Amino acid sequence: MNENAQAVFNRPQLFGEAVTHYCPGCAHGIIHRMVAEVLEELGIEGRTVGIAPVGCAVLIYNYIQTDFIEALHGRAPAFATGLKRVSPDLIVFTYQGDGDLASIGTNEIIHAANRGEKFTTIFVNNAIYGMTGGQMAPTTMPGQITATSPHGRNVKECGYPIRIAELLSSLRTPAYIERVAVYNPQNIVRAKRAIRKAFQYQIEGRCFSLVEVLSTCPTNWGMTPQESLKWQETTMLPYYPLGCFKTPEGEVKE
Amino acid sequence: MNENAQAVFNRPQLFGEAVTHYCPGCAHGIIHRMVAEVLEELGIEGRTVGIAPVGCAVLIYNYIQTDFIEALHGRAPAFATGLKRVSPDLIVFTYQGDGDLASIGTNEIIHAANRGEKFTTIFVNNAIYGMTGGQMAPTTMPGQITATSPHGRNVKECGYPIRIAELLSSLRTPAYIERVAVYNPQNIVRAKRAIRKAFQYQIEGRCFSLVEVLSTCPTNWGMTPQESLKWQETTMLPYYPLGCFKTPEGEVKE
Amino acid sequence: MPGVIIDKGYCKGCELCVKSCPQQILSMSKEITNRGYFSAQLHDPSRCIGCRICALVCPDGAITVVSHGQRYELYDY
Amino acid sequence: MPGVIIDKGYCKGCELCVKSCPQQILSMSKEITNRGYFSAQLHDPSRCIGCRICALVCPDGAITVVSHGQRYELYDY
Amino acid sequence: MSRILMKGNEAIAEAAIRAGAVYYFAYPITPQSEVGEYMSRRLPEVGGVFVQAESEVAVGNMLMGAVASGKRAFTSSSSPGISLMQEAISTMAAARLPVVLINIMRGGPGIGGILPSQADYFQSTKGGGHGDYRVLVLAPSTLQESVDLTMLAFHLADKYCNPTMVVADGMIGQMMEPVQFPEDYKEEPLPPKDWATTGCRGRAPRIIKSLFLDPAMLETNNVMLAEKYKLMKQNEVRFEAYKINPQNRILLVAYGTMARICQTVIDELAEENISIGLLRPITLFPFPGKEIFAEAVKPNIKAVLTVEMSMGQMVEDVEAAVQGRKPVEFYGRTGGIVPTPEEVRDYILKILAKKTPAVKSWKG
Amino acid sequence: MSRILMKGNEAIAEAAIRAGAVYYFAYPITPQSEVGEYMSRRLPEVGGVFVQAESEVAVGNMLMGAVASGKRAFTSSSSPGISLMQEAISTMAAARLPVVLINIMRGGPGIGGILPSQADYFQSTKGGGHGDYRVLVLAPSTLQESVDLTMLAFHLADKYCNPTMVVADGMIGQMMEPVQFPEDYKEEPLPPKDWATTGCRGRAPRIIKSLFLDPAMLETNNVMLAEKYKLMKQNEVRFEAYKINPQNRILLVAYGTMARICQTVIDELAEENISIGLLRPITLFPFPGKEIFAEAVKPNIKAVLTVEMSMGQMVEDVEAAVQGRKPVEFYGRTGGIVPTPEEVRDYILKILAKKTPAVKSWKG
Amino acid sequence: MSQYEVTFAGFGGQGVMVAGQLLSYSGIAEDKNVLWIPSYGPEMRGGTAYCTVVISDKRIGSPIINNPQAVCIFNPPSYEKFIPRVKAGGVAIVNSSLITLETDRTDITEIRIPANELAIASGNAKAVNIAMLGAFIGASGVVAYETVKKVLEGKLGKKKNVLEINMRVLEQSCKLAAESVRKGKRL
Amino acid sequence: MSQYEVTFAGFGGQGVMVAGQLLSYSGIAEDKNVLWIPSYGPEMRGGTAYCTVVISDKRIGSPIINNPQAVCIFNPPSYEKFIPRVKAGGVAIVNSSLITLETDRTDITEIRIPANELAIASGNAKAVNIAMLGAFIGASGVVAYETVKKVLEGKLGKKKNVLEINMRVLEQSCKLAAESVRKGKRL
Ligand SMILES: Cc1ncc(C[n+]2csc(CCOP(=O)(O)OP(=O)(O)O)c2C)c(N)n1
Ligand SMILES: Cc1ncc(C[n+]2csc(CCOP(=O)(O)OP(=O)(O)O)c2C)c(N)n1
Ligand code: SF4
Ligand code: SF4
Ligand code: SF4
Ligand code: SF4
Ligand code: SF4
Ligand code: SF4
Ligand SMILES: [Mg+2]
Ligand SMILES: [Mg+2]
Repeated sequence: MNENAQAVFNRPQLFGEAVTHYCPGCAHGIIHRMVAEVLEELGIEGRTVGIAPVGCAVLIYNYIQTDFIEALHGRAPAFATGLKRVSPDLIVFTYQGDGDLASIGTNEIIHAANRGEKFTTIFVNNAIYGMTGGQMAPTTMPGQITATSPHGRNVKECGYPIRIAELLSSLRTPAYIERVAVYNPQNIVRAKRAIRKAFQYQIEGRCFSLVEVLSTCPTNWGMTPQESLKWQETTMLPYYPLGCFKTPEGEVKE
Repeated sequence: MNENAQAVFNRPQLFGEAVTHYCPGCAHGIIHRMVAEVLEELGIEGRTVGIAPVGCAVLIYNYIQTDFIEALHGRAPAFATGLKRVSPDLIVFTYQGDGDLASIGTNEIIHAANRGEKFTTIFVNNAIYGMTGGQMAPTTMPGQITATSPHGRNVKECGYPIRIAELLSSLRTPAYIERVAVYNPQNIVRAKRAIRKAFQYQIEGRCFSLVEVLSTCPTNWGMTPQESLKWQETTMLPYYPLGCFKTPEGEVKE
Repeated sequence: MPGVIIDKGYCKGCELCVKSCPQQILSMSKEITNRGYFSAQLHDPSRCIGCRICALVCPDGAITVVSHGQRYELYDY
Repeated sequence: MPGVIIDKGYCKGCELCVKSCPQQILSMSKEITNRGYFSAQLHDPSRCIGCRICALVCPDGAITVVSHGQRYELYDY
Repeated sequence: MSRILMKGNEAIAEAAIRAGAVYYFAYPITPQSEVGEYMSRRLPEVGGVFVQAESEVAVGNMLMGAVASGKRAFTSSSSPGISLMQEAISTMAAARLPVVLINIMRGGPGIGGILPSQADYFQSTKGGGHGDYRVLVLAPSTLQESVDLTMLAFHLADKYCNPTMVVADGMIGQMMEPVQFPEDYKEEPLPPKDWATTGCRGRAPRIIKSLFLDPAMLETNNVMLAEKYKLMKQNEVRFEAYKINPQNRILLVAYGTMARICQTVIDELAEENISIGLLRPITLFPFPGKEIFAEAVKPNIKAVLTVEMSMGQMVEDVEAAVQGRKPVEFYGRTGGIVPTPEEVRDYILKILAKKTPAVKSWKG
Repeated sequence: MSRILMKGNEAIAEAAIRAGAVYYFAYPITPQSEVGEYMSRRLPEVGGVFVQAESEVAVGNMLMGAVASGKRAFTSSSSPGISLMQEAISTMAAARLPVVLINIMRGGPGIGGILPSQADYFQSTKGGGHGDYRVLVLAPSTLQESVDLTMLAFHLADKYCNPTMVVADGMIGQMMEPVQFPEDYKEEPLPPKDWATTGCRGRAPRIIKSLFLDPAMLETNNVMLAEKYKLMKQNEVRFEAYKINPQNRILLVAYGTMARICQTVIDELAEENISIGLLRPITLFPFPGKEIFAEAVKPNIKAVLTVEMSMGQMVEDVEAAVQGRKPVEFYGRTGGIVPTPEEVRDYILKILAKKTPAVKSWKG
Repeated sequence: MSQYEVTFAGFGGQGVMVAGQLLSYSGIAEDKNVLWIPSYGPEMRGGTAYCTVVISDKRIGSPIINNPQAVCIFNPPSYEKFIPRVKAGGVAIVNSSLITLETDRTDITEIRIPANELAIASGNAKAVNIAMLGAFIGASGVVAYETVKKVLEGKLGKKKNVLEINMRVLEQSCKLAAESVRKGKRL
Repeated sequence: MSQYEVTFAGFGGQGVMVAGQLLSYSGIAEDKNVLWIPSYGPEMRGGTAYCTVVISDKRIGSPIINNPQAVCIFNPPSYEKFIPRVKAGGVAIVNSSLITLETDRTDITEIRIPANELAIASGNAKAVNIAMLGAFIGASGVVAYETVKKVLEGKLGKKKNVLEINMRVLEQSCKLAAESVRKGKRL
């Protein structure tokens, strides 16, 4: 670096040195970075405990340098509930995939949200089971070909994809819930703002907060990273509209 | 009975002789009767298999004279899915309490509804765990005193009651979902109509159908049967609005 | 004339029928059934209009409504 | 003048930076990294406007954007 | 120290609080729902937290989150509920999380019934979950012991960083006896919880996990766990010898409520000059196999009789312990039916009346 | 009959279809996800149904609903997934539902790893769920046997109206061998499914349940189950004796992939004139304990060596079987590490080199 | 007495469980070993409820008491169920307000107390269980009358009104029972 | 030969697994016992992949093959990992297009085949694995060249074009390897 050069964008310090195990172009990496940046910017990394999912992000603790607990598949919200209830001064967040959160763990996330547990969930929706090799998820798009829907998801047999942000927002308990995407820089910037907001609500002890991030799985989608982002925009977006679905303020006004 | 007298209201034939084990005035009895009447009226009792819950209604098979399978706590929708998928000509219904369906079994009901499993659920919401002696349920009203909320349900700690009809209706997959009550004869009549409709949708192979019936638990509410019906009307109704939340027709139009 | 038959074997004395009869012709008897409940009884049969409300609300299928001839239908059940 | 530094140790050659640079000054090098990937490279440093888009989209934190003096901020990240 | 009349479920709940476990996560189930009901009244008074979870699956996982930051937390449930926690229990063992679980056993299998049972012996001692792991299992037979062992459970869980279970039949949960709580409860010093996830300010991040993708690491974890179980076997075997002496003609082995019934039988038979001894396992894992062997081989012992409220589970461990040196007999009832003193007595007399039974060549 | 090269997971899937089990309910998990992937291609061709469930908990319960109407249905999963089914498995046993489960075991406990393991022996044979019940457990060691035992599993499940499990380590799921499917598959006649809930037109309603509030009824159910397990012990013990003869100096006991490795060792040592025999349990429950005892007591046998991909689970059953008559040794590796022929060979030679080891007075 | 067992049995709602607990507290107050065992099971709602109390100088073994020395029977169904179970030579306190049934057994002492009437007369119809308890201690002397009084005071001290009524019922029934025993009625 | 073991190792995407499967099919076609074992484990994505094939006249025992008689090495990392494992007297087929590494071992036969070049020259850059397979059978003779041809025909019969190219590559590399063995190169 040139002498009086100034870094205007750095790999966040909170990232260790490790190269991630993610496939090239997988958006998990982008989302990890945003979480790390937010924790750093808010200065809460020293009192944060993350809950890792079972899914491709299971090794997140190798990348974000905070305390971590590895949850069982789908149960991160239960872990977070236990931890946050006994240690309310900690900042607790879960990072969950769509198989994890929207399939096996639906009960745990709904009830954590409904009890208004004061932790933050980063929900990474890539419309597939990445880690186990690309099986259909509840969030898989109609017609999408996966290892267990070789002729494309048949909505007559498997129903329509579950929209978690909408589903959780229909609960009465106050919460902050927003859906964001990462298919271009504008959206990455918006996504990070949402993540920051989610943590801020927790810092203020306000409510449960969840950010659904539309992600990608180039490997199991059988696309290049670039095509994956395009597919996210053109195929996922119409079904998974972006935006803020719920804020505690909104609820208070109600 | 007088010679040329004609019975204009009979105990349904489908009811056996057994006196139920329910507490005096418990609305489970009313709801059982309506289900039995509907099965009889539709002439489907010979090809119907009921799935009994774990809850006060666990012994429903002693009262309604059709084939029955006793499910594990919360898992009736999974049993029904298995049964209906392998024997699609059967008429399959589950009968579940609020602890069963809205707490331990939330995942199973959401995913069965979301896959559009073609069975019928009678969901009996009495805002409490009846069978185990009156603990708080996810559907317990704010401030309601139960064995595990001795000072009344505190929404700051336990969140607001879950509205299952609304929650399930927010899913995209077509379904028939209606909430009814039994606090007076008018509503009992409406409830029965909804139950009949739910089975009709199944007979036509149309969609998943669920009727949420607001019920009572005089014993654990600590009220007389009459007071219980009053409380259902005055306390539950404002929070649990009655009506049809979703029909497959509506969805088709969408 | 309509009328109701209450099967004491089923009645648990919850009083729901008593409270909802529009003619107020049902009441609780003082007799204890063999299950230990006071059962409901029809104390003024002549005024029964056969509306079936009592049977509709009975949680125990204890009530049969009979009629020969005219009766009032408040509900199409 | 702004510029970017790409850490080949992290780069997995996903090309997302290449595809999103508004100046189109990134490209894939022909060299294989020690992890077996072709890495990205900056082929026309003089035209870099320091907008940070490449770093924003990089899933592997491989890009540092530096500047001394003026640069364009397309996003307030 | 005053003696308070308490229901077993409530005594256990209070004992946990006295041991500093003021975080309780549970889901209602008969015959132990009183624990939660008691907790919902008591915990707010002591600044604790009771979360009524959405399911037992959630409970198992909430507990891991709760103890991860170093606090004492526990649950209580009954048989089917414990079955739903098996994935979590396996993981607690793998990740070394000192969770305490109370199982007030009821009749099984399946939904079964709500009456007392001891049919979860296998589940708790062999590991109902997957993989190589062990749970420390304590089995009280009186309410005072329920109090003492519950408090001990938290200590042992912390000492070994291992899930620890108190198993009692529904009878113990439901009956009342006077109990005393220690006034100045002090524990042996424990290792610092230098693994707890409390936020990493000023230190390196800590990770609590059970996934080891590198098989060598996973094996290392398993070997370390095995060492721990060996230590437990060395240090934590607990049992009671009741009227054990060289005159004993039968060695009874029974635990929990069943052991009390056996004591009554022994007392009665003693009056008829029939000498019977009872070895009552207090820890079901580690199991007092060596001690049973030592008693069983004594010359006067004609047979070892295991009595359980099950179709015969602990009896397999007794057989393994006795190693064919004496006949091992079994008497059990199930489904909520508890063998009465009369039944046990009759069975004993039947054994004594038998022509000296040969040690069977194979137990079949 | 042509030999087809297939992956173990796919061979098992096809075998189930050939046995008429065209209803498959499952949740993805490594190392058996290929079963579901295969099924999602094949079942539509044969008019079957594959429901990818929301979780393993749901799977266990869907299966009960599916087999209740008399159809053959099954699932496959791996260790943590099987742990989540324990409440359901206990209930299948209680309600006599002939469900077939395939467990392609991976390293545990907890999330563990995805490499092969045999550490779910306890869970499958002792009952990971609550209450007195048993699962019939079959353990193939080749892919052909995986096919045969999978087909047999459906037969035995129907014969005994009992949950039946095929357990194989991840290696068997992942490797390929040529397999043959019987062309005219015929089964022994089975009792009619006169308990199936198919709609009660023309007959009395049927109820499938596991709750018995009356303790006498619950006990009756347990006694009836116990009789069934006794029958299984009489009729269904299966094992393979490999090079067992009076010259054997060591009796090896191993199952699944581990047994194949032992066979290689036996062949190698035979060339050096060291005679070793292998008793390979094919049914883990019922366990061939009597047969092991009979071999172990033969005069030339110096010791019994159990080899497992675990920290030692089946070895407890072997010890119980041998009843202290010969020393029982154990060798095992875990976490996905499979003991190599060399390691097993070395361990055998070490035992043979030992000064005649006394039978320990207590195994400790 | 080294160990004494008594079963209280009646309808749910008759205060059967509480009667047993009051006796248990009294046993503790006299520094004895005590065990209270409820009927806990699939009794139908509205069915019978019962509990057994064991009071002993020694360690108490079995909690399975099939044949107690005494029973306190509040209602007819319990009469049929429990009279046959009383140990030979034992005592049965029978609520004659509700029970007209008779037994063939001649090896037990039956003491009939109009418990409902006593309670209603006292002004607290709910005191049936106190009446039965009083009769039991009057007949058995397992714990001292004074001890039970003290326990009642401790439990109800704040509700002076209720306490007084209960005390009166206790005393009356205790005396009634003691007298019957002295008179050797229906021995 | 009673049992022969060979490991194929390379990058994911080089067709390593398929090469092993083709060899397995050939073994079956010759009525032998066959076992194909994949590397299945926590390999990093983009890392190495390998499989081992066992061909035998007898029942095949252990699927744990740490020291195969032969290895077919597609890329440099695999060279480092597997060359040390070959049994003394064994054979290593090495893809010289990518591998320049050398070994100290003198107890194995190393045969270098420019597999990538052969494939590219044939018009199908993906045929690297066929080139390696051809070389292996040329060098080992474990299965007959004709058998492998038949298997390829069976698998690719419908894609005439691809089949032809593959056949050509197979033949070339088989010959190349057979020659090297005859010449005793680098023995
Ligand atoms: C109880 C249990 N069931 C199944 C699995 C296998 N499994 C691991 S990750 C995963 C799903 C991963 O998908 P997702 O949550 O969408 O995360 P992604 O990999 O796509 O980021 C599954 C099914 C497991 N580890 N545990
Ligand atoms: C796995 C499991 N957990 C808990 C229980 C105990 N249990 C039985 S019924 C019930 C809840 C009943 O409440 P609800 O479903 O609302 O039915 P209700 O009795 O109110 O009609 C519970 C928690 C059980 N049987 N199984
Ligand atoms: S499998 Fe999919 S989700 Fe997982 S790291 Fe690769 S691209 Fe990302
Ligand atoms: S406990 Fe409640 S829900 Fe159950 S039968 Fe009684 S009144 Fe009905
Ligand atoms: S039928 Fe109508 S009028 Fe007659 S008793 Fe019943 S409610 Fe009253
Ligand atoms: S409603 Fe039915 S049960 Fe209730 S009092 Fe009337 S007749 Fe009896
Ligand atoms: S900072 Fe902007 S202009 Fe410069 S290389 Fe990156 S994307 Fe291109
Ligand atoms: S975005 Fe990052 S990883 Fe991808 S090519 Fe560019 S520098 Fe490499
Ligand atoms: Mg995903
Ligand atoms: Mg309820």
